[in-house]
Amino acid sequence: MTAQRLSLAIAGSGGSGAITTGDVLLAAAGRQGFYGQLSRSVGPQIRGGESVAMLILSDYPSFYPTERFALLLALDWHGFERFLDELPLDAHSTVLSDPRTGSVPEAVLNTGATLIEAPLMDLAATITGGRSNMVGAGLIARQLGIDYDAVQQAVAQHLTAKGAKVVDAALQCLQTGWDALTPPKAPRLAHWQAERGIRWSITGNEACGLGALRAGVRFVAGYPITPASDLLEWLAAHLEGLGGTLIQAEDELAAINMTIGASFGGTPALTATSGPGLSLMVEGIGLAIASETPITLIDVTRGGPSTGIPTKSEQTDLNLALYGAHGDAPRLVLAPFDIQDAVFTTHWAVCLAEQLQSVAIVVSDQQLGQSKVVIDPVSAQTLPCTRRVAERCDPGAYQRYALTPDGVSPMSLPGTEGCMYTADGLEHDSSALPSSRAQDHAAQLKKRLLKLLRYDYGDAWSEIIGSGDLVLVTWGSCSAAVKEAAERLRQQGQATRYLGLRLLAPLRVEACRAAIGAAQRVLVIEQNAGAQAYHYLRGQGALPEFSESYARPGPSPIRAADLLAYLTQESSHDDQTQSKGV
Amino acid sequence: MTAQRLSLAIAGSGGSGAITTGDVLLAAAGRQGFYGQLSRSVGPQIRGGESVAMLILSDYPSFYPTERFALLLALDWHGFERFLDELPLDAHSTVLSDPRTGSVPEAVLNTGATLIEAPLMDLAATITGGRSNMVGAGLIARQLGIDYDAVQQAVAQHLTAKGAKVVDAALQCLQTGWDALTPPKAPRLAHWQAERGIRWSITGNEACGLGALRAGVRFVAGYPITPASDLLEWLAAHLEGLGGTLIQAEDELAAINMTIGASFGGTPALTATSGPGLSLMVEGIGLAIASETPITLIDVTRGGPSTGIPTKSEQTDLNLALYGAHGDAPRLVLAPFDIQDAVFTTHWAVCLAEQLQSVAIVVSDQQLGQSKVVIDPVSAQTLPCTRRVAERCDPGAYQRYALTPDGVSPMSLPGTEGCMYTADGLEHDSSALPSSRAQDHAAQLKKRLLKLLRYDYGDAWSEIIGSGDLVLVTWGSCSAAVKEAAERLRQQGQATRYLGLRLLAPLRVEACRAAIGAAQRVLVIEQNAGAQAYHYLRGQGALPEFSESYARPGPSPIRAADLLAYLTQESSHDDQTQSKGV
Amino acid sequence: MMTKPRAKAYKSGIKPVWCPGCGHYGVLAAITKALAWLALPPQEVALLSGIGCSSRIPAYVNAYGFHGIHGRALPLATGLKAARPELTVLVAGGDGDGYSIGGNHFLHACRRNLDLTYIVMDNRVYGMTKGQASPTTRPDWPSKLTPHGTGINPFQPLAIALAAGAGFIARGYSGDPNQLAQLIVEGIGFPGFAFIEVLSPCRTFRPDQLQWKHQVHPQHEAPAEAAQEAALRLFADDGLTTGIIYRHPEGRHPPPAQAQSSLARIEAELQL
Amino acid sequence: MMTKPRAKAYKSGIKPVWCPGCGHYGVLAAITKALAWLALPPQEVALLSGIGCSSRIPAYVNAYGFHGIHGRALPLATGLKAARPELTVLVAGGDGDGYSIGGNHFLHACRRNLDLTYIVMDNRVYGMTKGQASPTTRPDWPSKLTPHGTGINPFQPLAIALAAGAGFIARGYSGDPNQLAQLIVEGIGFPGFAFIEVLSPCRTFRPDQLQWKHQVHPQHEAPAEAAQEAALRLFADDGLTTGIIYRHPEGRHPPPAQAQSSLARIEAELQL
Ligand SMILES: Cc1ncc(C[n+]2csc(CCOP(=O)(O)OP(=O)(O)O)c2C)c(N)n1
Ligand SMILES: Cc1ncc(C[n+]2csc(CCOP(=O)(O)OP(=O)(O)O)c2C)c(N)n1
Ligand code: SF4
Ligand code: SF4
Ligand SMILES: [Mg+2]
Ligand SMILES: [Mg+2]
Repeated sequence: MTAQRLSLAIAGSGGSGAITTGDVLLAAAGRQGFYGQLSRSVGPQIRGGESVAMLILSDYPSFYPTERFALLLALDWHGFERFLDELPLDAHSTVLSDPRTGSVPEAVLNTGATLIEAPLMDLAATITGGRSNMVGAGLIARQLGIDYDAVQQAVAQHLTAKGAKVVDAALQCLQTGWDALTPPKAPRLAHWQAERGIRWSITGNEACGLGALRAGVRFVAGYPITPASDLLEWLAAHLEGLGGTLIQAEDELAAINMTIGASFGGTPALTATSGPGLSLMVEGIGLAIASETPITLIDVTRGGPSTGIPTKSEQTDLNLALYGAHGDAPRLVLAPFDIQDAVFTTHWAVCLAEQLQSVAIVVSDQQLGQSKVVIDPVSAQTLPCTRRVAERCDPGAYQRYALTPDGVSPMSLPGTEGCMYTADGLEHDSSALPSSRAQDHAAQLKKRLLKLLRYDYGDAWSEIIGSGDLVLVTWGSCSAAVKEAAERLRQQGQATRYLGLRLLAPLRVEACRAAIGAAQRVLVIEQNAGAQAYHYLRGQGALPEFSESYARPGPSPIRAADLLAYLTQESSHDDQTQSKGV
Repeated sequence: MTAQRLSLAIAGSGGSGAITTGDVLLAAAGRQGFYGQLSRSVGPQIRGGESVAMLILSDYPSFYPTERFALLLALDWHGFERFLDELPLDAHSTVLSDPRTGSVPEAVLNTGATLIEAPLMDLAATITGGRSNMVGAGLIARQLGIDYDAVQQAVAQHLTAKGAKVVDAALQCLQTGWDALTPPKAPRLAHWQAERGIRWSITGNEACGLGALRAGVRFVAGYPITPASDLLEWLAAHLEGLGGTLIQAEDELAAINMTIGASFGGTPALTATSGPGLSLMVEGIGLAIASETPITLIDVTRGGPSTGIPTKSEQTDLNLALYGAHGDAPRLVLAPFDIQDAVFTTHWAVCLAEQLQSVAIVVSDQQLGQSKVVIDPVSAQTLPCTRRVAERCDPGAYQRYALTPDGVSPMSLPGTEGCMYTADGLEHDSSALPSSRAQDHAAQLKKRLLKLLRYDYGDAWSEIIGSGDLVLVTWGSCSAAVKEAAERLRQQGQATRYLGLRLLAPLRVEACRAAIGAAQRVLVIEQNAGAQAYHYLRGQGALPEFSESYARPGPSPIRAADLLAYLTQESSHDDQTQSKGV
Repeated sequence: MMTKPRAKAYKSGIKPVWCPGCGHYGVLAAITKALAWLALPPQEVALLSGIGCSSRIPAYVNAYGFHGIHGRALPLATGLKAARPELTVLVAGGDGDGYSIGGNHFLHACRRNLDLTYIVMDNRVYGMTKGQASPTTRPDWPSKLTPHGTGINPFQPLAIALAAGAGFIARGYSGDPNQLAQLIVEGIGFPGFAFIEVLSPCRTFRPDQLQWKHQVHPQHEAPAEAAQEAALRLFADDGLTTGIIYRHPEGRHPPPAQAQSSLARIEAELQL
Repeated sequence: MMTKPRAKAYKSGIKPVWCPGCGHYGVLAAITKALAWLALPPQEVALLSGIGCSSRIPAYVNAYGFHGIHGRALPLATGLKAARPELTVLVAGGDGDGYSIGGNHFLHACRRNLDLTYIVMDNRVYGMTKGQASPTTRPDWPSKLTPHGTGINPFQPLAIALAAGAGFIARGYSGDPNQLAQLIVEGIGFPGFAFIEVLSPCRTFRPDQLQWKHQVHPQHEAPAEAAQEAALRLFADDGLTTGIIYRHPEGRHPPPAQAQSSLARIEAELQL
């Protein structure tokens, strides 16, 4: 692969339009055939605080966390120190800033990056309604080697809702920026291999939404919460055209019970939330599992515990996704690897819930959910996705919770004559009557577990790349960095296998052990403080004794270079971020 | 030990007074110097359905689940088939029944038990207001060899609230039953070694309540739920005399937040619930942990998941107690071994919460909570139990979440001048200001974990008896059966260690491994379907690879004989109830 | 001509767990009478509940049922009704279930005004958990959990429903299953959220409620049609008046018309 | 003679995260003015909140504070007040926090009638989560989550508070911090649960609310003392009347006297 990629950031204070600049550049690069990702980071102000747009542009769709930003455009330096951790710069970086907006922060100077002054405000001032961010967009577009047409179209499309005047001023600024460039010795995209084609521009939250719609979800209930609200909002915009319904519930307790009620009626149903909402849904999860009413729940994880860090990413809800409910309540837990995969994983999750009449929890996160990527269209998979229903019953003989060989019992839907029953969260016998007898309890517990264990999940439970003595195990949005690390290790001559787990529960223990094989070293990588997956995998017997954990809390991403550093330097095992063995 | 014990059961339909008979016999035996336990089981009717009183009487206080009932008194046979699983009888058992109340059920006949007809109703009919259960009490008391005085006092005390007439009739019945006995070849207590002394009659729920009061709990909020309501009710009766307050909350979400609010004010505070309520409290648990506000939560576990089996016991909430909360939220989880230990364990739990400014969850269960025992008085332990408070602060310099060597920061209480701060569930820096920076997040996560890990828990984390190649690991109310099994194994010449875990989190991993030592065989025993403790202990690295699980759901208790059977017969490993390794 | 079905056809035949003499039997009778009166096909009816003695009722009715979790019957029903608007959806539960733990959903179901019929079997006590005070218990009623009584004023379900925007508000008595059946028929007929509070004695923990049979009295006026008038009545009410207190003349607003789309169109929107 | 403290002494000095022009600044001003007027020692005051832009307020006030979880400020405050009755306990939050997810606690706090002052900063939107409809949003206001509007009638906080038994009900406007401060002073002085609804515009997501300054109008009558009268006023109200709408003449009933006991006595009871 002669793949190349470039990372750049645009920073600015409230109203500076940094994010718009990033958005326009992403779309323009996409139109020209590149792939890309836009993530954003914002300060604590509710609105109008400082923000940074972080862009990855590349000629192949892989968006592992950036280790060095090649280019930083500072529309101003207000509140910039907040983002220092998130924007690694070094002596090979180029920093463009407007001298009018004050002096470059010490910390930026210390990186040794090349500084270039760009009189953005002065240039913008020459245009009525002109804004420096669009001047910056022109300047950077040209610098990178993006076609003028592409960026012009992107600007026009992005701002069209604001009216012709605004578009006009923006385009003039763009031109001004474009013309002003005296090409400095900064990075360009120009020589890259870009193939034009149909591309999608999609966020991870939208990708989950699309997967859900493809799987037939037609009822959604939810309560706003960052960073899941935009997933619900996307569904609100698109459900009704498909004949579906979305209800904004009064709280998450209501949301999950509405979801269960709709599914009891036969409609594939979903709810989405983040940590605090997931905590509130725990009792409902148990009801859906006990009553065998299929639902899907998407958790767009943010920093925890409690209110935590609402706008930033962490993989810290795994334990709750696995264990959230009193009693023995086995469920499906899945995690997408990246935005593209979120379409498939959510689609699959809904289908598994429907087929197994259980709860499927999709663990996404803020980074995955709120980043926007430009990628190839994600084609729809054909997956078995129908609920087993009872269409006819002998009078009085319907057994809602019949003990079948695969543990799945035909579910009758309201409207079906003669198949009436009462769904129940009380323990029951096979005919749905409450029972507290040990043998009924044991039989129903076994049924609810075995239906999950006996299902044939095929190969989709994981993603495996390469093979070797070293196995890097991970899940969710850490996958991109881990894949990249494995690739670099292989290039360095270290035979390495990447093992990404898409299906976390029920865990494919044997398959996992087989995938690890006779590895000499196994490292489990995840972005949380408690090494949640590591302990879970060990507890299930899926890991060899000598396995190590690389777990670090958010919000900073785990980068490929961090992993390489950890793996190559044997000595420094900080007990906080990594634990070897126990 | 020349210890002896005897188990008997009294069964009857609604209003037959079976439980009263059991209560009276327990008290009478206690007055005479014996120890004992009364458990009860009831049918599904809300009130007045069939019920069984199950009694253990012994000359030493150990109440492992009965493997064979020596004596069954059937006041009538109504609905008796429901209890068959719970009342093992065999050819050595004696069954007393009234021929008037219908014929003996087939299943009882099949046990080969000796049947004795007792004309209870006819005898009761000779007395105005006479009831057959009291005739039965007299008959059994004499049969067992309990002094007439003791049983007479017990009846009088038990019925005193119902008025002199009722007491009078009851005493006449008692006498009639006593006189009617033609001693059959049935078991007696007569030859046992009983030493009279001060005894307590106490349920497990009361024991938890007492431990909490001893530890200084003076605020309780809760919402009724079986089988935790009577714990709350006992506290309601006793708190106010100590200057404390109990609030009946509108729901469990409110209950836990009230508890947090009271503790923020400096009052040691507690809530109690069962599974469904625990599920609802999960968000509050996270808040208390993140804001470092100490609280204690008692979960009196019932059969799960969901509404499950509300009146019966299971050890099935361990996962939720350990992992309930989104985000990394380390907490204390403790479980008492038996009713006597519930006093100490709850006392200790509250003290740990106070000292470590964290959440302590005490996992009790229905069997432990609602059984009543006659035991020696439980003396109070002196435990370090004070919250570290800030009494004086430099103006503007108070750091609520200061990073101290032991991770515990002085907490200022409202009313303290100059030490004002805002407690927060948002991630914060050491001065309690919200922060989303990676370094503050990492530091506070570390602080909240390390304060738990670094504390010196001494020896109380576990209970260890014996040593040997075989180690039986357990927790909570399974302990009695496991201890008994270990004792029998030792008697059979098999060197066996019993390891009961009182402190489940933070798990004393090193100490656990040391206690297991070089064992050849390790079995983890618990009453749930998912082998929750087993997987947890494995995940934490506390068990050798070859460890086995013996996990079986409720409501039938795990009996010592079941364990012996499992351990001695190598062959039949049913995948449902036991799993060897994984 | 079809003959009307009998109430018995709407009983499932399962023996209730209730105590002998419990008021909830009367509610069961009334529901089955109402369904028979309306001759609804059992499979087109769903009865959803929470947890409590009262909430056991779905299993005793010959219809689809869901015995959910404590306090969440209304959201469960909301989801079902929104997804399957053609079904007749009834919701039932107790005063603890509906007014204590479920209070928030009660408020918002009244506002949301879906076409549900909500029957609360109010015995002013928690029967199932053996006799604690509920929101409607009078302040001086002692229980083990509140030995001096709660000391707080009872919850006024009808006034709350009115303030929360319910369009149909009635009170029945389980000792008069015929009148109650009539209220349920009217409630099902009302095109929007219908709230029916039922005085349903708990024989076991509130034997004093057996007096209700001497105390309840029908409302003499026609149902109020204006919220202000209903408020006047309710703020002066003794809590034992039966009948339809308030019926909004219009009921529910129809939902807005929906645009047509397709997955292909949605995917096309994702194209750059 | 002591001089009264200044409002500024009750500001913590921490810069709010709020947008420029947000109504919540006015509420902050009013709370600090009220505390200054009453000259309460800051350490005797606790301000507890839930989650939302509004709920960030505790950190900005120089007092003890607790920024709890979404919707649970009232139970937090209930626990604190019950355990430490000598403290002045204020509770603050938004319309989403208090009326949507927190609706049940609102009902029961009104009933329970502890001596708390509850200030709801109502902007008829979820500010913090970027502009969804709240219970008080009018039915036709479109948001991304409810593109055609919610289609349901707004929640009436004052009528609900009245029906739920609150003894002090007032409405203020954040654009008039002096009047609002006065209401808070009265609320703190009221011996029981005092509910103060504050119209507090969200500049960012509800710029239309800037019109409130032309629309709010003080109530001319004295506060109603009878619930029925208050109900009449509230059912006719346009939602923009400011002042104390209702004040129960008595306030809160004192808790019953408590018997004395000791651990030793409790243990003695356990003896057989
Ligand atoms: C989350 C949760 N909390 C508590 C309970 C225990 N519980 C079961 S029924 C009930 C109250 C029932 O009272 P009510 O709704 O009035 O019904 P009734 O039994 O009086 O008919 C309670 C508190 C539960 N099942 N779930
Ligand atoms: C359990 C839970 N659900 C959802 C959220 C997300 N959330 C944060 S603030 C908020 C609403 C805030 O609205 P409001 O209370 O009106 O305050 P405002 O921001 O308008 O002042 C929501 C839904 C959360 N933090 N916790
Ligand atoms: S306890 Fe009360 S409500 Fe429950 S079944 Fe018995 S009488 Fe009815
Ligand atoms: S979003 Fe609205 S409520 Fe929140 S701070 Fe901004 S103006 Fe205020
Ligand atoms: Mg009730
Ligand atoms: Mg708001």
